[in-house]
Amino acid sequence: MTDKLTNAQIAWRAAQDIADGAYVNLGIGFPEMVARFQPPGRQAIFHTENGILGFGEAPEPGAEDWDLINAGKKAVTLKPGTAFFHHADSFAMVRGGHLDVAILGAYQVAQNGDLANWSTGPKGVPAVGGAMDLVHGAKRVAVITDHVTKDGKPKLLAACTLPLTGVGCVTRVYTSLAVVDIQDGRFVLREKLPAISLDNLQAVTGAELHLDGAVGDLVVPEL
Amino acid sequence: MTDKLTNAQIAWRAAQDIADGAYVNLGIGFPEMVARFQPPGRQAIFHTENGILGFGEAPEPGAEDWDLINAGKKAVTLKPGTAFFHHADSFAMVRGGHLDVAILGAYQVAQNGDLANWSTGPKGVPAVGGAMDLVHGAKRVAVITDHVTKDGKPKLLAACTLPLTGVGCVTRVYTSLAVVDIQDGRFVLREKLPAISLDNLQAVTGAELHLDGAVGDLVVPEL
Amino acid sequence: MDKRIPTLAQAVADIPDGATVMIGGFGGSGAPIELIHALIDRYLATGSPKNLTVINNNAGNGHVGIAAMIEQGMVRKMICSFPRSADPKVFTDRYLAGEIELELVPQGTLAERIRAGGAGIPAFYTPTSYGTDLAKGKPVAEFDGRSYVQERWLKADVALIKAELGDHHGNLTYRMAARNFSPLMATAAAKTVAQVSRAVEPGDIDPESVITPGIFIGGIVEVSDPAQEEDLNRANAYYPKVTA
Amino acid sequence: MDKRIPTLAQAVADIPDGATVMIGGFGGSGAPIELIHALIDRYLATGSPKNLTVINNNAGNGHVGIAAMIEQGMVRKMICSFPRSADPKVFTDRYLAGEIELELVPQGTLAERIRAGGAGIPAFYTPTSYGTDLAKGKPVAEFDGRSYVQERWLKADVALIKAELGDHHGNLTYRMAARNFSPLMATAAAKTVAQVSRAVEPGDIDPESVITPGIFIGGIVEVSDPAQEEDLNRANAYYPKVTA
Repeated sequence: MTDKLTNAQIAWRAAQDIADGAYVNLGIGFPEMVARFQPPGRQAIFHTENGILGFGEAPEPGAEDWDLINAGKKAVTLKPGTAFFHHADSFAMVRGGHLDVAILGAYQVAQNGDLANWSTGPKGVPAVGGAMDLVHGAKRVAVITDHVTKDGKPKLLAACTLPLTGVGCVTRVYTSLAVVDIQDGRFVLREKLPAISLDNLQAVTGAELHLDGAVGDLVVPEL
Repeated sequence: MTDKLTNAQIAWRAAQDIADGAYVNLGIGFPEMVARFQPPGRQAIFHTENGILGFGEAPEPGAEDWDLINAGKKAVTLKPGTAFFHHADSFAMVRGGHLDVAILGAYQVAQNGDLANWSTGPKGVPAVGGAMDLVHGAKRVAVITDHVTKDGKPKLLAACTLPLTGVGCVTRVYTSLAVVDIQDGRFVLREKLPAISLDNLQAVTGAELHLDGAVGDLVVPEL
Repeated sequence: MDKRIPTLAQAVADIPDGATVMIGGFGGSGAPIELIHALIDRYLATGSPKNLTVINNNAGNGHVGIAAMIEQGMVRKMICSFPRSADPKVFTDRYLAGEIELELVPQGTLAERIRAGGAGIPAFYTPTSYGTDLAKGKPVAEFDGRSYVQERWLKADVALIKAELGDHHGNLTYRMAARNFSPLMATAAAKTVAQVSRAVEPGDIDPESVITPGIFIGGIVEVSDPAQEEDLNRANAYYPKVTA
Repeated sequence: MDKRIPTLAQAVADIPDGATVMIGGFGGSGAPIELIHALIDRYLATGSPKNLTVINNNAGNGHVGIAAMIEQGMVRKMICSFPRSADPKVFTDRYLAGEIELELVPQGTLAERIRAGGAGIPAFYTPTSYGTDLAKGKPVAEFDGRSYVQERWLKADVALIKAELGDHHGNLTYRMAARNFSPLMATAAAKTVAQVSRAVEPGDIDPESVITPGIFIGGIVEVSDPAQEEDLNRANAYYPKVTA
């Protein structure tokens, strides 16, 4: 039995919750992977902060057009129905609540929905990009993340200790071990890997996992 | 000698102060007439609140396209270099100070630059349109008006008595008798009709006319 | 994804009593006459929707479009900048009789409040109306030595707009000055329905020329050869048609 | 009316020391490389302009464009949302050495502040950054039970942008996602100069497709076949060219 999902598997799981026709923004890096796993028969429309709605996958290497990039500065392609717009209109879509889902990475998520994903502290060059806008814009803000940090510390916490990206903004967390909703200031466990016991899951989680009905099995394909 | 300019002559005089290449908004009604009198060799670009920059004159009767109208809902025409935009962008041009000149009508103008041109009091249906935006947008806000009301009362006053359109916004007034600047809270007389004496002009003006150098002759063609 | 709605009746079927409805157009240019008349048909058949708050630059002209809505008694309140024009007799009579409410907003402020509603900006400061009756009761603040009025966003339950091309994703173009408030209203309503002169396939509109991206559009309904309010009024048209 | 400027050198001739300069582009897309390099040429020849405040989403990459401006020591301060990316070594080194100032602004707030500057809106409220370190010291207010941060407009002395078509009146179109901040910056600077891939006659751009109306443009300079920052960096380019 799998004892930990790969990033691709976490992304796959998150993709299952995206409805046909949803308008979706995927954060730079790992979250971009979610686009690959749209269930058959569903077509989400992807938004990127730098002014494109409805773009397609990456082009073949060598076929890049560097005026046609996503927020991660990676080349993308056109699809029928694409629209271009400027940055103020792009963030009007975000801040105005027009996106159905935003999926972001996280350093830490707190049980009240606070998110920390832009700064690990005062060292180095700070950079925030569009994350602080995205967490206040989409109807649903989800996080995909390893359940713990590289050195095994919980990322799901009673309260964030790193600088916040947004207050009370996250509603669901897809981790390498579980699917956790944030409701009324509490973590509510929805799914967990069959391989991990509830006690062991709680032990690597920094705040109490509440139950609200049955906990489903987190089952994903080999990826 | 002319003892009072016609509306066309007032409009002509105002048009002489519009530089080549200026971006200009003309208020609904009488101010629209200014466009007819651009001096030879100069070409102003006209803006209308409802989203056109660079439109041309009225079409022949019968050739109107009712999607191509100005803020007064009169049909206009396209010219090379016209641009269309929505209302928020249109008023960004206004409020953002991008227009060189706005020329408006007036019920009353005060010596501190206050303008009253939208309401004659609580009776009837109030309507304001874009006037309150225009008076705060253009680099230069000028008024064209009869020097007095229909019953002979001054329109240039120490203080407006009608509801204000804007505070301290007008910088020049072109009347049927004179050209008056507003500087440091005072009316400064720049030009007057040769036919009227300074005393008689002062008698139909509701606040002191100050002099700052020579007063020019207000000379306009027959129109 | 296909946002086409087969009929005008379906396009306006779910607007409830008491709704706030933004209606595109500046005078007659951009007025979605067919959508408005479909809404009147529904009201005449069912008694709903009534008690509407309508947001439009004007307050209707003649006896068609918004004027006809007012004439039928569907409208409780107008939010507009210029309810006075060539023939707004219907509104004027109701207003002077105290039968309809009016919130008068400077035109640029009206546009900006709608944009703010769509862009998630709950309030902003503008120089417009400072020191005037229309600023009464509103917070003022000074920035860099100049005084400004605080204005709030405007949102709506529904926006009814008129566009030129609309693809199945809801991407829209407009026709000349018929654009006016419609791209803003499309962003500020919970649901926006656009009547389009031509419904086209995704890809038929140049992505550079899309004015309203489909994310803002709930549905499109094709109305080829739409009526112009100005033409109707010049022909003294009434809606519904007065029969002898 | 003819807003064409014959040479890049003339296009950047009047930017003074200490100026605030908005520069279009998101990463390399839309970066007006030739205008920036003309400004560097002027600095190398005359020692001006220096002590610039540069507003751009990023802080340059590699050793061309904004990175080259920083490398030459022309920039006192950056206002941007994301100064960290693939190879922003030049900025990073200067920043960590305390030789350049940084004002970090969330990307949507940066865009909206620039739009506000162009639209005459001195301040607005946004949910973005509420409760975070980036809101420290800023006024907050509650609207409809939710908390918001007050942000101020951003204006500049000059904007340097890259467009696709530009007519002699200054009407512009852009190319795909190279549009990004440029239409906003064009409105918020006292003077905007656009390098255009093709200068055309008034009337050659469909009035429906104009993205930046000419009222916002001070001058256009034609740069056909402009460089892409991304291509330059993949070729390890330096500006000015390093000679052996």
